[in-house]
Amino acid sequence: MSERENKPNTSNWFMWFDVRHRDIGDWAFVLHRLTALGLVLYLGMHLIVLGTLTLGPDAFNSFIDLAHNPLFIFGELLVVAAALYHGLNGLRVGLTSFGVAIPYQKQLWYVVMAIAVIGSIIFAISMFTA
Amino acid sequence: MSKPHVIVIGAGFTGVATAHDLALRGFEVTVVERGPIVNGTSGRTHGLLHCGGRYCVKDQESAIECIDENWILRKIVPQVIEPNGGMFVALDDNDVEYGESWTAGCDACNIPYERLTPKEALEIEPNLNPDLLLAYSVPDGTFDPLRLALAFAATAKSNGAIFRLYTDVTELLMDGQGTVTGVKIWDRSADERGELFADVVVSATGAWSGQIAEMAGAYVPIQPTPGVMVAYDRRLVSNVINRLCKPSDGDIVVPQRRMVVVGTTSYDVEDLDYVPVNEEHVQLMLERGSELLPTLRNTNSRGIFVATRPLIGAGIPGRSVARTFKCFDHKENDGIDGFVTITGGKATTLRMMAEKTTDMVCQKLGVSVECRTAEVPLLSYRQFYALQN
Amino acid sequence: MNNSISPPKSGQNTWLWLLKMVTGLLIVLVLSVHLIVNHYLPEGGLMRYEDVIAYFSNPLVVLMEIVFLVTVVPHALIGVRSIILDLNPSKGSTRLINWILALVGATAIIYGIWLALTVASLA
Amino acid sequence: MSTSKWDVTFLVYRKKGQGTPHYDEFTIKVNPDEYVLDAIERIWAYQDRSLVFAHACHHSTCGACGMRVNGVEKLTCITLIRDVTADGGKVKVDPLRNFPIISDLTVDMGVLYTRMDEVGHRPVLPLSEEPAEPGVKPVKIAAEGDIIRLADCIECGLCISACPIANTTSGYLGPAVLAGALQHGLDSDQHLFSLVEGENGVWRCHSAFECTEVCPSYVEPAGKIMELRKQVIWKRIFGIAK
Repeated sequence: MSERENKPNTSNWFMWFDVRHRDIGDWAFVLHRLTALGLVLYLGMHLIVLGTLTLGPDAFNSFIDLAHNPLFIFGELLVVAAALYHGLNGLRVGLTSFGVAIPYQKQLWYVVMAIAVIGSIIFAISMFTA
Repeated sequence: MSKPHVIVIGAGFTGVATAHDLALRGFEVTVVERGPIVNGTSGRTHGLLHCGGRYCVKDQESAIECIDENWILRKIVPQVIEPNGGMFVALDDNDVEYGESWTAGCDACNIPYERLTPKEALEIEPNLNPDLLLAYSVPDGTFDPLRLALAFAATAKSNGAIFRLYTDVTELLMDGQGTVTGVKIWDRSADERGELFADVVVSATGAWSGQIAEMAGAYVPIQPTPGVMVAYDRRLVSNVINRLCKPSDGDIVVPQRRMVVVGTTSYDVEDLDYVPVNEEHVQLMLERGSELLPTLRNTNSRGIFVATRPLIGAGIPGRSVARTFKCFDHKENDGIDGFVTITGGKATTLRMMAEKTTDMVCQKLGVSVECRTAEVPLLSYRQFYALQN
Repeated sequence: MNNSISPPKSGQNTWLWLLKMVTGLLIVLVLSVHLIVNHYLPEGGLMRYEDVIAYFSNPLVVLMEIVFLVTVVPHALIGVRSIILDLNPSKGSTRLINWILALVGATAIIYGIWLALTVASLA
Repeated sequence: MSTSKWDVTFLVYRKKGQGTPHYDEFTIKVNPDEYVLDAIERIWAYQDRSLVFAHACHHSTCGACGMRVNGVEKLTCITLIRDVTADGGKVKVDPLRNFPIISDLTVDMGVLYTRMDEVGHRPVLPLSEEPAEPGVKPVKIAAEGDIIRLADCIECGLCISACPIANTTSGYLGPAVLAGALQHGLDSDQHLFSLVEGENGVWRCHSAFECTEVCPSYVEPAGKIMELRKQVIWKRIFGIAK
């Protein structure tokens, strides 16, 4: 195949997240990717923080005290919401990838969103009232 | 000795086929087209690969051209053809009566046909009007308009032809002694102007050939005749369906992918560059089309479009003009050398039109090479884009 | 015919994708347990140092945490790889990225297992 | 059907040679039941002869006139003006994404066409392989075998333009091409299997379903990509695609 001098007018990576004019499948994809990046970041931090366990009680407990800050709890809530969405939408992607329910991918996404939102609210209540 | 250079104006069916023939016969070819491939009339055809049956009563010359070229195209470019066949269907006594002269015409033009009883016809095409009286099967077909032209253009390109798309011819260059020596061009994609020189300029601009000829002070008796076509969103038939009657409005149904296209009408027009849809004709297509296929009324129209046929002969109303083509050497009529016009004809006869045009170019330049386009299979139409100029 | 696209080695892309699907499914299951066990069984949600140490004295918990670790790390890194691939890296950088991600993954898993076993041994 | 005319302003993407891209505004009178392509053709005919746009069949069989209308990929020849704006409204027309721009609204679809050839997509095929009405058994002409029809895919490039992955990855074969590869199935040809499974094949799809969303010609590429995935996995595990 001859390489064309003329470059395709593709966009930069941040255009992935531009959902203007796009449809539900694309929103699902964008959210999936955003939550993936967030969760990877969290996973790294989670592992590092747990490392303080080996430094003795003071190191770990001072971190746990910090974690009672409402802002921190809000951050944790975001992680839970992201994980919920990513997991549920992952099931949707998995199902459709094996040919199941492809014509209903939009409806499936509504179900995913409904469960993710309700789940997040339940978590929020239990986290902030704990 | 360098090869003679021929400029072809227009990348419609005739233009690309002529470019192919010229390139195959060893000419250097440049095609100048103001739009994309099949920008004008050619793109907007219903895609009927004629067997000639439509013309075999009144215009046997065209009918013979059609059936001959039909067989050739099936052979050299099967990649763009639905070769399923067609039917001529009689719905009333007038049609049946017309059938007698029609079969005689088919015999005279060597068009194979087979008589079908209504039952047989309905078995093949269950959506036909069940009240049909009789039908004849014929070797009609459907082609994809863009891809038919691309296949010719791709093959021409592989033999060295250069395509200048989105490039207007703004003027014909003359040497002051009545010879066309080239064209002034305006490449709109880069917004650049320039000149191209050639030994012969061929105008393959169909309905626009009168305008191009005028640039040289020459005359072409052309009668641009638009017709309305409507594409419906269900493929109701596998074969082309023709009404068994004198050619008139809305008497052809052409299947294509998941659609059927019903055509066509005929009216007069002033400005060729934008022809508005005649709304009454759209309604007429549905009425006439649903006489052949009653279920057409349960479909939605998907696209409504107009194509302007280049009919030869000024001042004669559309339908009665012969559908054959004509090649003009403007030296004979207008005293202008180096300039040839090919116009008229139909998509089905594109290859033959190209052959005659190239013969004329050869004769003008004193070259003698045989035409081989009837034997040479065309490249994949996709190669048009893959090949670089 | 086309040299710009090289044939895949031994189905690498297919197996990676399947692995992402399988680990994804496992994570959904294990994470539910992980979340509930870690944060909702103990009173007051977050555990203090002493609670964690006591909790890790149960070998089943250690096993569960390790299973979680070895599913989530490959899943995450395969995902990161596919995002990076979408950024149109050259052939050479793709190979480099594969190595880096494999290294990061191995490190994370070894570190995680060491951490789990160390915490378990503190009890 | 004939209603009163609308005044519609078309914001048209313009680019010439190495010049800077910009938008030009054209306000014209339209019949709301005309197609967007009709308006563009009229802008060329009566307002700006330098406008470059591709089109051919005007009834959705050729795939030449794909553009982005208000950001969404459309075959402009079958997109009613009524469906994309209102009287006094605006319509923004851009060229397709993810292809090199030739000029204004025209893009170079060479890569798509070349790849379609590479996966051996047949432009005509027996009706039994692509039934015109899904679920309806095609009629057969005795002794003549199958009816041959033009394939569904018209290579318009809308799916490539809508695909978020093609948006950053020019190497990705793209929805139309992968869907085209399914025509033969993966058991036929090792090269085809390599393409489909390779770096730029089915595993690059991230299920955004935009291709199916914009496809004007019943191809539903996303579903075909998923089917291909199944075949790839089957072939890897059991050695045979189906």
